[in-house]
Amino acid sequence: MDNKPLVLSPSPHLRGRNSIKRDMYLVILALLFPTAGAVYFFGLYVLLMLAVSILSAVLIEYGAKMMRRRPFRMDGSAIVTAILFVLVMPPRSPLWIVVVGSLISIAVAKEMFGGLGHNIFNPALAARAFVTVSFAGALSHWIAPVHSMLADGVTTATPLSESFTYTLSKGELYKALFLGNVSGSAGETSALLILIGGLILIAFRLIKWQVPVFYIGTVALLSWVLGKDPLFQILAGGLFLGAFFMAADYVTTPLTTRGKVIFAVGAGVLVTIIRIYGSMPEGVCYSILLMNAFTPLIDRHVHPRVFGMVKRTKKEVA
Amino acid sequence: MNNLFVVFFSMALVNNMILAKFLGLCPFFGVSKKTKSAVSMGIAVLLVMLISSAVTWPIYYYILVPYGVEVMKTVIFILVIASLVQIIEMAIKRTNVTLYNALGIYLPLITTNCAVLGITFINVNQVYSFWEAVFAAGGAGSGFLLVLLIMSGIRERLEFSDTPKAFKGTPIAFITAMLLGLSFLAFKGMV
Amino acid sequence: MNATITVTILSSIGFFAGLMIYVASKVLPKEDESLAEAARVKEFLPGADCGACGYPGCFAYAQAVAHDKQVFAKTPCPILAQDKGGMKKLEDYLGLQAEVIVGKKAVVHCTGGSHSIVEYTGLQTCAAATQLASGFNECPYSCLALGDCVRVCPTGAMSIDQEHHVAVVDWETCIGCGLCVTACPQGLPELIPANTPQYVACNYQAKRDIPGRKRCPDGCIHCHICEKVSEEGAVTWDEKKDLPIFHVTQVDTAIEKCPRHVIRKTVAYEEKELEVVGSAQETG
Amino acid sequence: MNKNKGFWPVIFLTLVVIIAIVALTLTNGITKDKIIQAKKQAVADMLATLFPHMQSFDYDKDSGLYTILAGGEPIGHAFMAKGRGYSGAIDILVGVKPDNKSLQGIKIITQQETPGLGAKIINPSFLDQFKGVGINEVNLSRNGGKIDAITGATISSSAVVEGVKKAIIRELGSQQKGGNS
Amino acid sequence: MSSFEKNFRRGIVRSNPTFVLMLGLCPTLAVSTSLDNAIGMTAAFVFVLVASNILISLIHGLVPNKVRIPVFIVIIATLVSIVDLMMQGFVPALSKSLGIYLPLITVNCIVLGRAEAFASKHGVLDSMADALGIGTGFGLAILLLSFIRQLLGTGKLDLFGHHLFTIPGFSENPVSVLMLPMGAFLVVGTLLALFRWMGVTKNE
Amino acid sequence: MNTHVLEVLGLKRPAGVHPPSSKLGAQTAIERAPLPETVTLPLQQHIGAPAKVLVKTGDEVKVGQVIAEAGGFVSAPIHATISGKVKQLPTVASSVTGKAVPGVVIESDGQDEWIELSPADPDKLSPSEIVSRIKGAGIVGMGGATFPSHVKLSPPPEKTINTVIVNGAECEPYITADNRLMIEHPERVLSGLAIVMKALSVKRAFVAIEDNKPQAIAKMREQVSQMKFPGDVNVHVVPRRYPMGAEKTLINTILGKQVPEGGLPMDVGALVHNVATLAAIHDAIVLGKPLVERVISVTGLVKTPKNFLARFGTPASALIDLCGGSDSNADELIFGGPMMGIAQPSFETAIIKGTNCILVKKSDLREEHDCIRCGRCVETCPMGLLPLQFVNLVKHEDYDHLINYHINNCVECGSCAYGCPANIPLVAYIKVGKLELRKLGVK
Ligand SMILES: Cc1cc2nc3c(=O)[nH]c(=O)nc-3n(C[C@H](O)[C@H](O)[C@H](O)COP(=O)(O)O)c2cc1C
Ligand SMILES: Cc1cc2nc3c(=O)[nH]c(=O)nc-3n(C[C@H](O)[C@H](O)[C@H](O)COP(=O)(O)O)c2cc1C
Ligand SMILES: Cc1cc2nc3c(=O)[nH]c(=O)nc-3n(C[C@H](O)[C@H](O)[C@H](O)COP(=O)(O)O)c2cc1C
Ligand SMILES: Cc1cc2nc3c(=O)[nH]c(=O)nc-3n(C[C@H](O)[C@H](O)[C@H](O)CO)c2cc1C
Ligand code: SF4
Ligand code: SF4
Ligand code: SF4
Ligand code: SF4
Ligand code: FES
Repeated sequence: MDNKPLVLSPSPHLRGRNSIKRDMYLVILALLFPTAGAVYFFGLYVLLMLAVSILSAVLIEYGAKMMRRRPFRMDGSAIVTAILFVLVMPPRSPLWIVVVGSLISIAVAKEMFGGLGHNIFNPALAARAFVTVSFAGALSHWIAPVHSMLADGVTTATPLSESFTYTLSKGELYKALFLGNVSGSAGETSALLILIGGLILIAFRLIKWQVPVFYIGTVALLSWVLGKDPLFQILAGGLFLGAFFMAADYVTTPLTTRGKVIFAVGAGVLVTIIRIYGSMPEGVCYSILLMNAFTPLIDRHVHPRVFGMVKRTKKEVA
Repeated sequence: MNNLFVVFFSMALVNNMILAKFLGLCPFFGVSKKTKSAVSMGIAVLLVMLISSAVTWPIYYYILVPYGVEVMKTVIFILVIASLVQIIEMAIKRTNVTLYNALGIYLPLITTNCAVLGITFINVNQVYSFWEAVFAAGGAGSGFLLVLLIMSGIRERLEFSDTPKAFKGTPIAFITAMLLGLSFLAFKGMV
Repeated sequence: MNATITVTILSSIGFFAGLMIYVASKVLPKEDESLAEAARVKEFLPGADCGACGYPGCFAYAQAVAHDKQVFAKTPCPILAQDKGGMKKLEDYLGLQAEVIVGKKAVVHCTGGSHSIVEYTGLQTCAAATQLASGFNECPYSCLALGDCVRVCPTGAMSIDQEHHVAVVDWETCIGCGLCVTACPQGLPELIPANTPQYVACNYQAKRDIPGRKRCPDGCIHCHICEKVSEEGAVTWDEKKDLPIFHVTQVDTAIEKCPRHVIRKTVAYEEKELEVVGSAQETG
Repeated sequence: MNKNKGFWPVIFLTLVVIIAIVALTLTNGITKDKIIQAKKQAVADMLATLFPHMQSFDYDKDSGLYTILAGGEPIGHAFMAKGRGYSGAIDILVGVKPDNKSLQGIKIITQQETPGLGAKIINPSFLDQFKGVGINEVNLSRNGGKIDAITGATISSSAVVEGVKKAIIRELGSQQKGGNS
Repeated sequence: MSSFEKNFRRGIVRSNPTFVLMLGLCPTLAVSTSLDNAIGMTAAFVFVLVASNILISLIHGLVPNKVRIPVFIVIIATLVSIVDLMMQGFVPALSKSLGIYLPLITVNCIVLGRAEAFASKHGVLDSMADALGIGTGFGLAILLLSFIRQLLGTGKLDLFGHHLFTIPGFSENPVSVLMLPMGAFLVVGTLLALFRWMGVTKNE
Repeated sequence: MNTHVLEVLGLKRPAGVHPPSSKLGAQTAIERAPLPETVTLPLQQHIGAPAKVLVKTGDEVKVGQVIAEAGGFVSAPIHATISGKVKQLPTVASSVTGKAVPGVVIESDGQDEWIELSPADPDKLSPSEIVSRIKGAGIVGMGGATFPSHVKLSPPPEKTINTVIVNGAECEPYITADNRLMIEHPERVLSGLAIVMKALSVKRAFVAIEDNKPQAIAKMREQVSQMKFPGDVNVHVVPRRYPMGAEKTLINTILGKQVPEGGLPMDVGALVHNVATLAAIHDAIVLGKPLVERVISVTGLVKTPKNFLARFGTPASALIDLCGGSDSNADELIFGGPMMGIAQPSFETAIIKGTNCILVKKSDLREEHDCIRCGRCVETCPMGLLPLQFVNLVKHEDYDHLINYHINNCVECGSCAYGCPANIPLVAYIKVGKLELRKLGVK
């Protein structure tokens, strides 16, 4: 036993089973629910979009890493981004736009900033914002869910759009919104499926429950204060998807739980303001991007309470 | 009162000087590396904008317009701004060195900051009343400060990032500005 | 007629603007001169902010010089000192002559002879390695060759000899700033006067630990032969470290007689005396 | 004399300003008429797109109403309208037939709508719908009018329609109020 | 190389105002949505820069220190106003599309910067060379930008009302965000990195 | 249970981690290790000034004889751990800091001849006599930090200590030495506690044991009820969570008080001692024995994990051989537990006063990725720090700012690195940061 040189490594010599790969594949697992919903409601074309998105995202990441002479790792983060990008796009988006989206999300929003962990803005949402502004014309076709048992009750307009009308009772409308029987972005319509995915993330301690709760809660409360139907406001549009999957992205949100709560409340306020006063029908994407921009400032000022500092500060003040 | 608020809000967020109006870009990229200097610069710009708007408005409406020499507005406005900035700089430099180090060194840059002359032109083009002009300047200045602050926070974090070499520094700041601009689209139509 | 009025009124705005500046410059107190002087002095400095002068940066040094010119005379900026023309300019500006002092250069007291006995897998910096069992070589005083010194060296004088796994200094480019001395967790680099012809390339500090010496095939074995064969005072003994100290006297016999051949010649050995101007400041 | 001493800087600055003002006054003298003419020409060009047979026009500053003349006869009226679009104000020129009962047509003067979406309001396919529409029938079809909104750009479409409607009421419904844009 | 040539060349690549000095960004980015604007802006800018550099290098010996900046800026503003009036009179459409960015040349950091840094320390000929060089650098940069933005942002290329070129298939769905401010940031940021990558300009 | 609910609700920060406890030797009784042939005794086995050597090569020494005297107040003497002849005075690498320190090598004569011991009745000793006997016996903290015990027992007059906490948490995985000691010798531990309580005239004490050691809890409870303490002594069961045994965490868990940053337990009126230290104090006073041996677990990839009572200076290889040798996969030797223990360069490294465990294991080397800002390190840090920020700052050599992030508050517990999905060796960065900060002269 003396011949082999011993390994000299720093402590701790024991590591947990967390790994980036594990985190990302768990997110993908959670995303399977809303993704399945997207395919069920909007048809197999969504599957095509997913394939194109994932493939192009991975290839672009590979290319970027090669150009930067950095090791390429299949850590799954590009796949998460690619799936989320498809889920926030209209279900009949042209495939070339999906490729452009991958280019923006992976090449611009992620690799230009340094790759996984260094990006400031949520790549999937940055790409969505970019393509919707750029190709607004090509992306304004919304379709009704193909399997909708209630399809004749709602128009093809998305629930938050001005032209949305419905002939259902309120209760039926809520049910349609909760199950996902309305038109909208591919993966955002079914609050139920997103909730299942979100609970998986919470159960594996990947995200903090505070983020979705404060985000959705703020929207409900503020909408109610401003005289809107709070239940409708939280179920319609992409709020659930944003709250569970995007406002909880590690990289682009604050580090501490208190910071995350500030982020969530800020995003909630912004969504409501954008929906009510802005010309955008929906504000989830922009609210998260805006709060992403504030994240470094939040992190700078919101630190955990340092052990043993409570008394010190009081003394210093006195 | 309500209208004043709208003018302020519109200038700060919707028509943000940097992201929507393309004014004051040089200091935006030049002075946003550190939060401390960004805040100082932002405050200095805000102050100069307020004072310049308050001074140029009466000059325009009580001198230039009555004599029909609106064409002189560029010359007169910039003369007033340049002199003002110089006086303020001198005053700070000689009375309070700490304040000068924190704020004063940015003052000379402000003379050549398009945002300041820009806001006086905007006041004239939009036919703002005196108070509207002042609130517009306050909004524009606050919007400038806000975006500068956000940018500096981001750039401080990017310091620690593995940004590709060719993108380090200003190029990635431009890319960030693009994404920031996209996010600020959220405020579109809100006035 | 109308034109005259407008011209008058508008130029009075110009006049008023000028007047305000004038009044302001008269009314306000005078500005602090020393800051401006420091800024002027700084113009002459190399701007490397290396701290070799003993001040945190070039501007701090400039302030000190502006405050008291003798600071420059006594401890001229060591980097500027390498540049005769630049030196002259600042001397002329300040109207004085800087003292000519023999500068210092760094040497690394290790031959790299000790081998690694474990597989080190921690952070690849010397500082991190010393946090675990004095690094990973058999000799606990040895150079770890992970280059902390290389990273801090402002002129690129320090490099790692990949063959021998030891840091080496290029005296032509070393400016004697001493940053490597502070950076090295093993305490291997040392600043010595630039006219010293030789140094001992070992840092094994055990007193008479002869068996321990087997750990390195090259290292000093504390035999004192160099001291014995050299003239009185040419070699002194560092009792604390149990190692010889060489001075400006050239000790050829010692170099020859050293059983481990661990006394290394410097550039000054060949050139007899290197003409260097520099700082006498002790650094580190 | 030391150029930095005493009152000289003030005098110098004043002199420079005087020279500047004189230079500008001279330039202004040269360009003044040109500019006025250029502005008039621009208006004429603008009006001519709606009234191809126009020969000259009159402008009433108080009401903001242009009267289009051909051979001395009025062949229609025009006025400016403003709508609040998706991303800011939309300036519209509205032309009405001489009887003031129906539209000659409209033209978008400035707009910042989203390209590919709201910006389609400048396309003939949208604008041509306004030709000959009665002044009381200007409305989006979903509100019972004759104008079909651009799909996906309801905000921009209705901004144009509402702007035109408001201007019609202002200019024709009760012509006493003056305003300009 | 004559000093004229040296001063002229410097502004084009080594001290390119847009890509190296990062000055005068506002007009560059704001009006680079079409080639027309770029050309108009360059013309106005070069005129102001050259004329002010010449004037300032002529009088800098006389200018008292205290009012240096106000004097320089009044001279520049006058020149700008003259250009502005001329454009309004003779090319009204261009004047309209340049909007407030034309009078804002007054405070363009490059103009005052050159006045301060160069013209006030050099002779007339060198100052002129410097101005021409910087002006050319500015012109090239803004033309490049507007070329890229117009081509990719609209899918076609127009010059003073003449249609030059359409990318088939692309013009229905151009990257219209490039015509917005964000697009300019993206293009400039990418170009900056590209120039560094190619070694034209230095890394930070 | 209650705290667990709060933690799940996120209302209480569940600092710390739950590594698998792997207490392999928990059921193996302590075994006396045979005398080694030679011992290597570094002259610095404690925090503070190194001891000064008193012997020369060739000197004959007996067990318990002082071979090096304390080099200052914060220092401790070193005693010979076997009888025999001083063979060499070499330089050895400290198994804690790795720094080269002087050492003494003694060759055994096989006799195990002791010096004359001077037992005493603690009830008859004054507090100062107790402290000076503890000092003379060379007792240092055996929980790992090796801080000289007599210093802890001599608080400055302005501080009052009102609670003694007996640290039997043993929160690190694998280690079983304290557990066995509490099961087999509860009376020595509690007698030591009584002595300490007397020395400081403290009336209250807690024996803290993690809830995964039911046997030890039962034994200690039984012993507490048998002994008649003048004060109030309680066995306090603490939840199993690493680093429960760190004294600041322990004080906070039991007393609900936070030791101020940069402060000492005595600032909140507490004194924490490891169970082994207390047993050694009992031996020193009641039996008059200086500190020459300790209970040590040898565990991990050895054939049969065991607990030994071994003399200081015994090479690790000798103890590993007693366990039937190590697995051929093993390529890492650690003194201490897997979380805070220190990797040793050679199997010949000798155990010292602070070595509570010899862990043989297979290295688990992982490629370091970039931080993905998951916040786990922040969440698990028991000291409420931002560990990832230390990494950023150290990587960019921005050492000045480390102090703003309270780097010196870090106890190097390794919780942050344990859970980091990017496999960043955070503790290594932190150590470098602290080193550089010391260089800058910041305390
Ligand atoms: C980036 C973006 C740009 C848009 N631009 C416009 C626009 O210029 N004009 C417009 O009317 N709607 C625009 N919309 C769509 C509106 O937000 C809204 O969905 C639409 O006007 C509702 O009308 P619809 O019932 O025809 O869908 C845009 C949407 C997005 C996301
Ligand atoms: C520099 C230093 C000074 C100390 N001084 C005292 C002291 O005066 N009194 C005391 O009770 N403990 C003192 N301690 C010991 C600590 O309270 C603590 O028990 C020791 O550092 C080991 O704890 P740990 O293993 O949790 O790190 C000191 C420790 C250090 C490092
Ligand atoms: C992260 C960490 C974990 C610790 N775990 C234990 C432990 O499980 N048991 C223990 O007795 N001491 C442990 N210690 C040491 C204690 O903090 C403290 O130093 C010791 O209990 C003091 O007693 P001593 O001076 O008798 O050694 C730990 C220290 C740290 C920093
Ligand atoms: C909980 C969680 C949420 C994530 N959410 C997103 C997301 O909203 N958008 C995205 O592009 N990537 C997301 N990712 C993937 C990854 O973090 C992201 O690509 C990084 O921002 C890239 O640096 C997520 C990952 C995790 C673990
Ligand atoms: S760091 Fe060392 S080798 Fe480099 S210049 Fe300074 S003294 Fe010389
Ligand atoms: S000399 Fe010191 S710092 Fe340099 S490589 Fe060797 S051990 Fe590292
Ligand atoms: S920062 Fe220090 S105290 Fe906090 S978890 Fe990491 S090692 Fe432990
Ligand atoms: S645990 Fe690791 S990846 Fe997560 S924030 Fe901390 S350092 Fe970064
Ligand atoms: S051109 Fe420099 S700030 Fe606008």
